Amino acid sequence: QKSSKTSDNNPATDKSSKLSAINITYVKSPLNVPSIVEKQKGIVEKEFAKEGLQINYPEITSGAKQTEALAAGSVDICNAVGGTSCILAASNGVDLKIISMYSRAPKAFMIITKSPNIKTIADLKGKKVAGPKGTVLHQMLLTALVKNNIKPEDVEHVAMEQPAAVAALINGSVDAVLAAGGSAEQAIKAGGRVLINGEGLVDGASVVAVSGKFLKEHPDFVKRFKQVHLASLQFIKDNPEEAYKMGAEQLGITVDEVKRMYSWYDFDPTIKPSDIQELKNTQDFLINTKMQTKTINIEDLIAEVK
Amino acid sequence: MRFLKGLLIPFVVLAIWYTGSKSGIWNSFILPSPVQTFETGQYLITSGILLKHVLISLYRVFAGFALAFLLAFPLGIILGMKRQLIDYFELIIEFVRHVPPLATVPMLILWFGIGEISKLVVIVLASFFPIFLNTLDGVLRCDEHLLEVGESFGFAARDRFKYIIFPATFPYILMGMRLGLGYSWRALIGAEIIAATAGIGYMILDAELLSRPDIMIVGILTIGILGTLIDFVFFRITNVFVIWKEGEKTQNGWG
Amino acid sequence: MRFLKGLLIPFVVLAIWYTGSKSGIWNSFILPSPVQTFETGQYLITSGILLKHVLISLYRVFAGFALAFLLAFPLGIILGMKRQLIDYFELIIEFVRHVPPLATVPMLILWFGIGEISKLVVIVLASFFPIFLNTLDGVLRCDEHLLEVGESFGFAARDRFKYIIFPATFPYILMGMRLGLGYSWRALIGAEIIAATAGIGYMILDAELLSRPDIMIVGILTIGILGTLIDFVFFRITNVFVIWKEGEKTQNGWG
Amino acid sequence: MAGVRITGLSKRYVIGKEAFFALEKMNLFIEDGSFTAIVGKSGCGKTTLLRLLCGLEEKTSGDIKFINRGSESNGSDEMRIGIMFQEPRLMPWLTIRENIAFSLFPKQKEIKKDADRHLQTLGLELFKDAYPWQISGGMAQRTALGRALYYDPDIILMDEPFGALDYFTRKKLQNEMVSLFLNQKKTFVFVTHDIEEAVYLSEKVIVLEAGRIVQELPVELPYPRKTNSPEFLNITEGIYKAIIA
Amino acid sequence: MAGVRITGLSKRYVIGKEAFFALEKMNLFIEDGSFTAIVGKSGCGKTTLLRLLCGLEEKTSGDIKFINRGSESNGSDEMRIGIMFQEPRLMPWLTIRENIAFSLFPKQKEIKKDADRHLQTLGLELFKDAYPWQISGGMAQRTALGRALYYDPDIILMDEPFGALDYFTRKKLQNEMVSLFLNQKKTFVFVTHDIEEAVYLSEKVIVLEAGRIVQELPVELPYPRKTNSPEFLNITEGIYKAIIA
Ligand SMILES: Nc1ncnc2c1ncn2[C@@H]1O[C@H](COP(=O)(O)OP(=O)(O)OP(=O)(O)O)[C@@H](O)[C@H]1O
Ligand SMILES: Nc1ncnc2c1ncn2[C@@H]1O[C@H](COP(=O)(O)OP(=O)(O)OP(=O)(O)O)[C@@H](O)[C@H]1O
Ligand SMILES: [Mg+2]
Ligand SMILES: [Mg+2]
Repeated sequence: QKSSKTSDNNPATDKSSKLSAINITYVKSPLNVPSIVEKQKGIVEKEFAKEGLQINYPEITSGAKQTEALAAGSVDICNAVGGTSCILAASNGVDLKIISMYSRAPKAFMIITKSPNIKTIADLKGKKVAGPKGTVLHQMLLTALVKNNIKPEDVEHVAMEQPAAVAALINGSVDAVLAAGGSAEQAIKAGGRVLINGEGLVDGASVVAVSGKFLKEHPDFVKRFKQVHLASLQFIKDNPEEAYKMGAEQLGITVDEVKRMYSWYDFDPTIKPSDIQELKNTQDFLINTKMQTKTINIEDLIAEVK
Repeated sequence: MRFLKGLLIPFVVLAIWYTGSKSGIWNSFILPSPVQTFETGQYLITSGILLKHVLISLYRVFAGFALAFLLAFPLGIILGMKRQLIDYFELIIEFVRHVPPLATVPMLILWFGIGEISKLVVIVLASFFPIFLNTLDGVLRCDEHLLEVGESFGFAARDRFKYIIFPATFPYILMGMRLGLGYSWRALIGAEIIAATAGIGYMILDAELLSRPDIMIVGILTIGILGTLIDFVFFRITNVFVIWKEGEKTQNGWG
Repeated sequence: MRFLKGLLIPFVVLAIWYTGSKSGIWNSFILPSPVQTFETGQYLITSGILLKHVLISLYRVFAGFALAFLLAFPLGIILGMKRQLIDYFELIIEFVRHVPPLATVPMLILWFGIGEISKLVVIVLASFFPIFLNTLDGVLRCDEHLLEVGESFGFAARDRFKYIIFPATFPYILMGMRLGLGYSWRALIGAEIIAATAGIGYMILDAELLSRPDIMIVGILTIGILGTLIDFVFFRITNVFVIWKEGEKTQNGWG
Repeated sequence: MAGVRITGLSKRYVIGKEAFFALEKMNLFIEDGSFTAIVGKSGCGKTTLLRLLCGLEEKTSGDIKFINRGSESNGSDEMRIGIMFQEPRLMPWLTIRENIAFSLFPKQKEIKKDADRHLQTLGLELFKDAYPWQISGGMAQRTALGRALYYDPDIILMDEPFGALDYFTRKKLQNEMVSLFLNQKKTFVFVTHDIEEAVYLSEKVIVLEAGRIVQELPVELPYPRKTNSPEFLNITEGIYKAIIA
Repeated sequence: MAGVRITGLSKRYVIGKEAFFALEKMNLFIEDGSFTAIVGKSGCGKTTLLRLLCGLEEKTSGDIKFINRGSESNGSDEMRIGIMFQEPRLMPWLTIRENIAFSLFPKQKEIKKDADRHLQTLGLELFKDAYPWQISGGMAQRTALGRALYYDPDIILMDEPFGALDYFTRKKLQNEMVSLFLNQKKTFVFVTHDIEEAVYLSEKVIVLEAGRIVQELPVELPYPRKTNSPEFLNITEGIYKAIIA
């Protein structure tokens, strides 16, 4: 009732009453149990059923495509998008606001190798490492290299998507891969060995983002959406077994695997100072690697709706 | 018998696949054994999952192909019959013909959103050109001697088309359509990259993301077999039209 | 003059693009203004970045296309001349024809690694079929009357090919080659998804990753223009071969 | 029924780098309802003349005027000109019967009885459902003739219609042609190699040589003509001489 | 030089649902170095016979044996059989000169002088660089004749080679044919509609009707023959009667 009241009074939110459908990206992997639960249980639908709001879950997994769709107005909420994608998009002029964190999972991001000769990061010198460019994984690799006093140029980073990278590792085309979630599992099952994970290197943060315009026009909706998200998290806390089972079904892995990996993830949506620092680190990484040309103010990117 | 001959090579491939998997020549994470693939396939079929994906993709393939045909066929005929128009369209069509549809996805999303339209556009982009170019080519190469017959009888343009150009160009149009339909299937992955939640292409993409090569292979097999089947049906139907062509020429599948 | 006519539509498109961007009808992030695109293009050209990408992609397009041609052309001719062989190959070729090459990328990597070979295979998969099917179709549709002339003079198979089938089928082969070359360009994105570090396809993919739509558009324009240019050159060369075909028929670009 | 007035008609062709006139400054008047035969050596321009008459070829210079019910016009809007080509030019996807009825496909829903009558006259009734590749050369030519007749044109142009026919079939069809001419009074322009045939059928024989008319010979004998009458042999002789000269 | 022995030769065709014999139980001996003419009504099976002789058509039953230097064989391995088709069948991508030399393309690097000699004889020298679509119907037929001659076969099969030619060109080429026959003693099998032509050229005239031989008439007149001699007219008359009967 509160929302309808605000919309009555505030001309800026006038359109919120006219909202008829909302598009929220649905990204289930690597282990986005909250998204899975939200969609499977229809939690968001229930919340907005009264207004007759239709909720769509387009599956757009690539971060770049999510921000494109957001810019094009085809998507209203990017639920679980990498920090790098947000910063890159914003620095190139996309009107985008981070409304909350989605997850942090440093342990879920790994460098995996099959070669017995590679025992430490230092051994990567002169080797080929495959993995997606401009992502947390990439950032992790570079951070690890710098930390070990290896010049980034001394390691050949081969840009490819995770599944392809794992195939390349198995085939012996590369010496190590950057992988997370299912792809990491796959690499390990195929004889790979975890060299390091992201702990102490990166937070592996993904965030929830909306367009600035949407935020301005429907602050109410955003607020309520965040509350619903909290409710979903609460649900998982209360019914962990059911949530794991749902995750296992949707991700095509066993409940045990879900359980084990779930412990790596921190789904607290609150944007903490450390998260802001992490985003800043990410921007530095992007600038240093020349992937980003225009520096932006990270604080401006964040719009916490309280 | 003919069909059995056709099965020879697939059978050899299967045998290699089987022995290779058995002896571990290749990694089972990327190429699972035929047995495992078969089991996964069985599960996907009996659970109805595969059917759901197939139906959606079938719809997309046919809708996209139909759209492409409705655009390409008349354009090919019109440009073929009014050659002075070719000059106007040539450059732009040539341009689009070379552009990878995948590169245009962001723009497709901008213009057409993330719904069905964008997906159909990707399929149209893939199947338009074989239909268009083969039709146009057929019309341009239509036997001048036969066209003159129509001209001498004072046929209007539409009659020249209906009674001479169309029947004479039919084999070309057919070839274009078959190529075009094939490319429609191939474009499924590209189409269903755009925010799909179902479809064989989506199933394959999703399986890749979830590292389920067995599902990927089931998807690939489904597309290949279904596409082949539909092409055969398509061809059987069209075969009827072409009886006039010197007997033996229509005997074989690619005639 | 012909060329000017062809520029009409591109010019209209440019005008719409310009006014649309100016008045902000569409999102400048996804479709940057022509001015910005032009500036980016200028930068990419003068800095030599574009050239580097173009050269690598050119190599891939031509190598892949050449490979496809070397496979498809003889196969089309052989199957067309020895029709009993068609039965053996039909099913498997039909199968592969429908499978999206993108779906096979993990398998390609497994078998061929992440080097040039995998990339070329993607291009081959894309351009093989138009060449193969148009060639085969041409041979199957080769005028029986002319073939009989060769037969009556006791021509061996290779002479029948060289002196009758090839010249008679040439227009078909040409159409197949043009379609095939077009699809080679289109396959660049798919090919350069595989661990590329350079190439126009890579440039576009990378630009998408880095949210640089202006670079993407420069890439798209480069492929479209380059592809068109090369097709024109290709066509001019081949035009020479086809003088015998009733005069006017070879006047236009798609003849 | 219609006539044609040809004045100063020329047609220039280019082969390789050399240009030449296939027809040169031709003047000819074809009377309404007349039967004109055109003879001349191979390559003298007979086919070219017919093609110009029915508008399949652009003239280089000169004038072709059609006279229809007294008024002259450039086009052939109000009347039908039918041509039977030198080659059969049958549609390979149509049966013989359909090929015969082809000219009126756009205008008729069903094939008229006429088609069957022509099949009968041309001795093709047994082959009416065959396709072009199943019939002999002479049959194909007869089919093409049937197609031209079915069109029922005002001016009928024929390019060696009996070239591929044996003596008897040819004789029979010549007589058909004469009775058609006498009954319907159409305008016939008939190209032939057979001078006897020209004299047997036509009211006027035009002798062409290298694109020019070298002789116009009226044949004033009543139909049906006797090929062994002295007058007939006389005229034939005259034409042979005209061509040799 | 070679002969042919045909025994019980039949060829069955199917059109739609009906089957019929285009040739039926034919027995014929074609002597080494002889000149045989085949006449008969349109559709009687002349072309079919030639096609069977040069192996372009499968026989339904019966036997064709080639006699080469005394020995009989089924194939035609050691000797050349050349056919001139009823239609010109020129290669549209080759010039007239190249078309004439076509048969020996696989064997000769360069086109021999022979081609130019044939161009000369056939009156095509001015058009030697033209493409088939640039020449007249009669010229195309002459080109096809030239192609058959250039091949220099032991047995030469001709299907109405002069059908599209005017009287004078025809006469000239008939005489060329006779001198070729007298000088080279090849085996000629010559299909024609023109009975006078058959008698003028051949040593034996075969009359076909509906796939059967109804008459075999030897022509025992010395070359060159006079078409108006009583013996000539006599034989011609006989053949006309045979066909009518
Ligand atoms: N491929 C075929 N299929 C069916 N019937 C055929 C085929 N070829 C020929 N015929 C039939 O065989 C018969 C003989 O044909 P053929 O061509 O030998 O006649 P012809 O004596 O050469 O006649 P013409 O003088 O008209 O050329 C005809 O009735 C024809 O319809
Ligand atoms: N399209 C063309 N291009 C160039 N020359 C041509 C073309 N058509 C015809 N000719 C030439 O024009 C001349 C006359 O040709 P036409 O076909 O009128 O002869 P014709 O009298 O019909 O001969 P025939 O009796 O052999 O059929 C020939 O020399 C021929 O080569
Ligand atoms: Mg002519
Ligand atoms: Mg015949």
